[in-house]
Amino acid sequence: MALLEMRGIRKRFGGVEALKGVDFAVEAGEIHALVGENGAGKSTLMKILSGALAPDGGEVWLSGRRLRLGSVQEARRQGIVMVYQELNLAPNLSVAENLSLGRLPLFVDRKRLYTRARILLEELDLGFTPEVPVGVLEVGQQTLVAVAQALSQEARILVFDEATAALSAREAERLFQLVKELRNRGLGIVWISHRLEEVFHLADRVTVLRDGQRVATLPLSGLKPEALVELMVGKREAGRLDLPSPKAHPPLHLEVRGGGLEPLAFDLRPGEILGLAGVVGSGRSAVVEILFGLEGEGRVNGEPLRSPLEAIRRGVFLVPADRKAQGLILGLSARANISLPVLRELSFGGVVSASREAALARQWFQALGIRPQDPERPAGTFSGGNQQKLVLAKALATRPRLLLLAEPTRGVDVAARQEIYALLATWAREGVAQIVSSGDTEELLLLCHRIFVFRKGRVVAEFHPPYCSEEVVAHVVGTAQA
Amino acid sequence: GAVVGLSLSTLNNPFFVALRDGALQAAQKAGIQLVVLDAQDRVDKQVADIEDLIQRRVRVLLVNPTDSAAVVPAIQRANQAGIPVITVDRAASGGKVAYHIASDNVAGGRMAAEFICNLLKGRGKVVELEGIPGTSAARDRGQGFNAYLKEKCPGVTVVARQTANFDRAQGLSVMENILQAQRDIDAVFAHNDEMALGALQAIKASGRKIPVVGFDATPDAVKAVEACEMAATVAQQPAEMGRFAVEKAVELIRGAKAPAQTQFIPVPLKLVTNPRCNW
Amino acid sequence: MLWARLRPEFLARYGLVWALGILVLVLSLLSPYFLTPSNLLNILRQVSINAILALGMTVVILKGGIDLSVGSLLALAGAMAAGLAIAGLSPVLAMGLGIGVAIALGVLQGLLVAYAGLPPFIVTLAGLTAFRGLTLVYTDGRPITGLPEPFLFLGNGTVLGMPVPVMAMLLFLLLTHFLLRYTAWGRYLYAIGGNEEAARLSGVPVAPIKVFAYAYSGLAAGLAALVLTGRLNSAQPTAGTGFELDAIAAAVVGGTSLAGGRGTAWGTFLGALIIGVLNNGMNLLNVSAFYQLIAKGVVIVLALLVDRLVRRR
Amino acid sequence: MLWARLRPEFLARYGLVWALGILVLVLSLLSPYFLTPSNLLNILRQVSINAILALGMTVVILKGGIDLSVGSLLALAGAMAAGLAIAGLSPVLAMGLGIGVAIALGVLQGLLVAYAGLPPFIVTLAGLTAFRGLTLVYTDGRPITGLPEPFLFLGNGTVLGMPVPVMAMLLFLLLTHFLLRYTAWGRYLYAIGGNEEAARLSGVPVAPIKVFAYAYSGLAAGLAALVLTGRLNSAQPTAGTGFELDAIAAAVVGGTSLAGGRGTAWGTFLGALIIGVLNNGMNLLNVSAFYQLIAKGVVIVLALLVDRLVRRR
Ligand SMILES: Nc1ncnc2c1ncn2[C@@H]1O[C@H](COP(=O)(O)OP(=O)(O)OP(=O)(O)O)[C@@H](O)[C@H]1O
Ligand SMILES: Nc1ncnc2c1ncn2[C@@H]1O[C@H](COP(=O)(O)OP(=O)(O)OP(=O)(O)O)[C@@H](O)[C@H]1O
Ligand SMILES: [Mg+2]
Ligand SMILES: [Mg+2]
Repeated sequence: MALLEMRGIRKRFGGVEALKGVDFAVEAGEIHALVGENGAGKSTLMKILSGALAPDGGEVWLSGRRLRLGSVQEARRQGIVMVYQELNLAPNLSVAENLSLGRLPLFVDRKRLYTRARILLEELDLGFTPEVPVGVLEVGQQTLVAVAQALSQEARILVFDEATAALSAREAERLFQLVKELRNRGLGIVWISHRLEEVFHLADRVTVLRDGQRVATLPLSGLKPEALVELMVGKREAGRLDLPSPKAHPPLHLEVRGGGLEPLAFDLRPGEILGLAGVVGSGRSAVVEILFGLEGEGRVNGEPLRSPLEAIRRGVFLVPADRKAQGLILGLSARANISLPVLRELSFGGVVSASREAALARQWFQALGIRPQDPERPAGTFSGGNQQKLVLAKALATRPRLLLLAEPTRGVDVAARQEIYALLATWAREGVAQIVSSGDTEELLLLCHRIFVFRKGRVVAEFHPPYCSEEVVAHVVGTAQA
Repeated sequence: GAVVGLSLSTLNNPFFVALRDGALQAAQKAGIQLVVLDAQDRVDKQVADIEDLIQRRVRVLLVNPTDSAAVVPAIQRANQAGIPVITVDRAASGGKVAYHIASDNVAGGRMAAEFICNLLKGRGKVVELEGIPGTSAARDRGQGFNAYLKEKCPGVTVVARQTANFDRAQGLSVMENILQAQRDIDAVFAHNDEMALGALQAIKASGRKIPVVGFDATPDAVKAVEACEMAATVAQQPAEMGRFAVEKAVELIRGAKAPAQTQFIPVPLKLVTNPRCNW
Repeated sequence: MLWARLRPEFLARYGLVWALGILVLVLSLLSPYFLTPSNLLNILRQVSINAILALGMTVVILKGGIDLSVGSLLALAGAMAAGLAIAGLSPVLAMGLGIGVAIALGVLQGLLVAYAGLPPFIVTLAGLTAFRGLTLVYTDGRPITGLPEPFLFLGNGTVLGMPVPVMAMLLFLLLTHFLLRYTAWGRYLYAIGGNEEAARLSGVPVAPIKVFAYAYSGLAAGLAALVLTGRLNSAQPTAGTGFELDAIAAAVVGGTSLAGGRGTAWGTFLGALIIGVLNNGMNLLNVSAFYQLIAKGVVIVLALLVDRLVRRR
Repeated sequence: MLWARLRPEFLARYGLVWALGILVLVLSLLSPYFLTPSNLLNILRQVSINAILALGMTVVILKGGIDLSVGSLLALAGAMAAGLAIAGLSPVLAMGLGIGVAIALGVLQGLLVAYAGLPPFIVTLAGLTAFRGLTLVYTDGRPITGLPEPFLFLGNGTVLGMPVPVMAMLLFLLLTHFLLRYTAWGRYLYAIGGNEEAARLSGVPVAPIKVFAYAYSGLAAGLAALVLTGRLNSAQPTAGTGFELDAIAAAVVGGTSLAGGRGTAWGTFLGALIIGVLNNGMNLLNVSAFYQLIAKGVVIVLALLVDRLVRRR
């Protein structure tokens, strides 16, 4: 008998049938990968398991006992613990308090709370103190807090929804080890990810969802990656990425100061894609924020970038890492989100042209394959990967001359990721300079003409093609000497 | 010169503005300093105001209580500090008070009822617009008015009794609503002139002609009576009250002995009407 | 066209229409005076001032703020307009200056919120207090009467059988609806209220738009001031006391979220209507003052529960 | 120990301490009556009721709500306690029942917010209206006087030279501080105000805690009712009118964010003190009533600007 069995799970959101009777089972002591395109229903299925959502039909059995559904507290009592894709932390509370949220004893012994949190953070080798409010951490660090919160609980089933999407290789590797240990102790683990290498590296079995239905459950040993991709998205030509060479035109001269970084100045040619590598907290994310006028002092060709508005006027735009807090206005429609930065251009005398706005949204929905194809839905009702595409659409719609991207493919599925890479390449061909900050070194290697590796606020290495991936990774995780 | 404190229930009302002005004039004439505080109709703020005046060491305390009972502890505190107290317009229900200077709201209500009764020759339907529920002015004026009708004039009945919170804008809209529901209205009594003037506005707009009786005799209301728009208003003489209060305070400062029992100093009340109008 | 809009989804979305419908039905049954043309016009006229203020308030709340100063601004604008007119200025100019003062003080508050970063609640609470003080100083606590003809027309005139206050309200409703629905600035208001940080990163000029919101609320207060001054045939130093809560109530009953980012002009109008109908109905039924208060509280909660139920289905 | 806490960071974080300090300094220079022991005690006594209400309000605001009903709840609780005591119940039992009624009505409002999902603003605005009505019905619009000794003691007695209202306020301050800082429910209030969805997904019992917040505000209203009833030597049917805005103002001046999730008990106490000192100072200085309003608005904005400046450094 399986440890966990979900049977015939159905869920509708208004007109969208997100789950059409899904069966899913996890054994004790296995890592079970759950994969599928953006919007396939993975998060929804797991939210039903964790009690965050109530299903419209179906049942869940844990060790042969039927679970009462729709209550987070009940699921927790039964040992079901989840790291959500859209991070759910209280930004105003400290790391320690977030680690114990929902489990605080009636009278809180603050000293004990912080000591235990410090021990936990040290055990997990996380480099921040338990006193800081979670809201000031970057997305990758917040992910780590959420992971630590989950790991510190007594669980029978642990669910990770895109836990590595905002992590770099080093943190991810550490997490893999922990997860394997937990598996060996007999926990059932569900692993949702769009990074297939990771799935093959980690998981024992895989279940593929497509359009709210289960298409297969297979052992991973002996399975070919292409076969898995085909199960997920159907047969499709894998487009080869054809990265154009940067143009010779006069380069952009960029200067970066403040934000806890060593001052930095460099040239970027039109059409050049620069990658920023480094672990979470290495300072690479500060670079793009400074260049967008959010902190510190940034300059492009000597002109200051003191606020986002000023940056946008000088042709700079940022795809922020935290799509929920910084990228989208979840209550507004997808259309309104995409058009927001270019609203002035879509207006005559302050009146927005509805037809041009709708056309713009339709264009980007098609270009990025955003689903469901309904730009009028509130942005918050799209799946995680599709929300990420909305953020990209919004940025691309501004036609910047310098595009800053922080974790641009966070949570985007395999096929769509290729589309996005191809799109960025096209933009490079049209002369848009780009800076990509990403924890995914493979992505940088594929996409960039040049890579800076950051450690502790400093560039410790710079790579030009041709370069080999092991060397870059070694610099990122800090095993190579600077 | 000597400092005298005056704690007013509110200045958001021409009546009390007139009272203040009367007091200020008298103070100027007598060459004393008058500290005026406005409790904004809040019992608790008045207590705090009086406490602050005691801290300020005023020689005499003039109080226009927001509420008769609520002001007592504050008055007792003034007694302890040896500061003589004079109440104005509204009495205090305890504490040691040297003089009470006022006109009688219950009597005013009766006066209005009597006027309306005579006007309607003992038969008719009236509307009563009440003040802020729970305030003593609303209570007393309503009590006098209704008691008179019940005892002396049973033919006149109150067909609608609604609050307009002493406010002109509410007097207008409440009266508009009542006019929708009541075909026959022979007279209106409002607990103050603000509401009366609001009601008058509504009546004018409806094209009807209904005698309205107000209370306080504010300049606007007196003008309306002179123009035969309003039938009458019960005149208190707020400026006189202020003047009397300061004059009594000056006497006390100059060494007069405070009476052992509270001495009531009535300020005449009169009905302002216009005999040339044809109601 | 209109009919097509009354599909089930529409009705479900506007659960408040149901609540209002039930209220109207009950009142029609209870009072023969309620459902008469003259009373309906009467309700609209009474609602006009609160509706105008509530529409301005909606704009501020949408961007994630609040404006407690509207009642005092109304009093000040009315007193200024009346005072200047009495002093011999041309009435129309005096009115314009009254509105101008309200807008200017709205801008001042907006600057304190947008650029000094002070909390809207406190800035406008300080405004509520200080502007009332200014009004009392300006009027010396006395009403200003004897206003020239144009004031009376604004308050009590009719155009083609429609009372001018109602006309003013409907025009302001349309203006606000247009602003919120069809203009870039309207959209920015929603964006800022929904997620200020994301709006800023999208290049929305956050601070100027915040200032605009308070200025618009000031405009509403000025407009309402002229209507009220006209209706009362005088400017009252105490006019507008407590109006801020009524205006916020209309907006929130009408579906505006105090957290910002959600709400419509029509919803607010509906909210103001529900409150106005309730007040009118209780007057018609001659409910006694004490029980009116209880009934009012209970009915408003019931209206929102109906709204919830209808929308949940 | 205490001294160590007065490090620059501490002072910078509590910019309001500076604002209060400047205010006290200015008033001491302007008025010889201000900085006397008896006046300082006097200020504390005057502040006590608003501070108690503001502490309850802080708890509600922290979780992302608001409670407009406190003034009316206060009136009702005071009237019930006084009425029952006059009717012959033991005074202490009557007081307990008065507080109990306030808590029960707080719970009722909490249920409507937490389980029916209605907006706090409207639920408690309906409460403000309806509870006032209940009070007026219960008292028939008349004050209740002739209260037995224990009431007077609560309002005007002293214990070891300290007025009982001040004592009550300080105890309630400590209780609230303890609740917010050292109990799970306190921290959960912050979590809910910061990110309600996250709190729910972490297993925080969101709905019960929301109900608790309104109950706590009810408790504060009940406590304040007893103090006020004692201080006034009577229960007034109109007591507490407008107190909700004062309580919110104290909380917000004290650094509580109306968006929820940010604020402290001490900050609120400080906010209440600033407002109280301001009122007292202007009375001592004989600022005329109309100008007091203007000054009050201006000073509050200035205090917040000082706070901003100090904290920005
Ligand atoms: N709250 C919601 N309201 C409406 N529709 C929703 C909501 N949440 C999810 N959906 C829809 O349900 C479908 C499944 O979404 P889900 O988040 O489960 O996808 P996913 O497989 O996790 O995708 P991704 O890989 O992008 O995270 C999508 O079509 C999505 O738009
Ligand atoms: N008295 C306390 N004060 C503060 N935090 C506490 C206290 N007791 C436990 N915690 C924190 O609350 C969380 C949940 O505690 P829980 O009792 O479930 O953990 P536990 O592993 O069973 O600990 P223990 O072995 O001490 O019982 C933990 O993160 C812990 O750090
Ligand atoms: Mg997902
Ligand atoms: Mg334990």
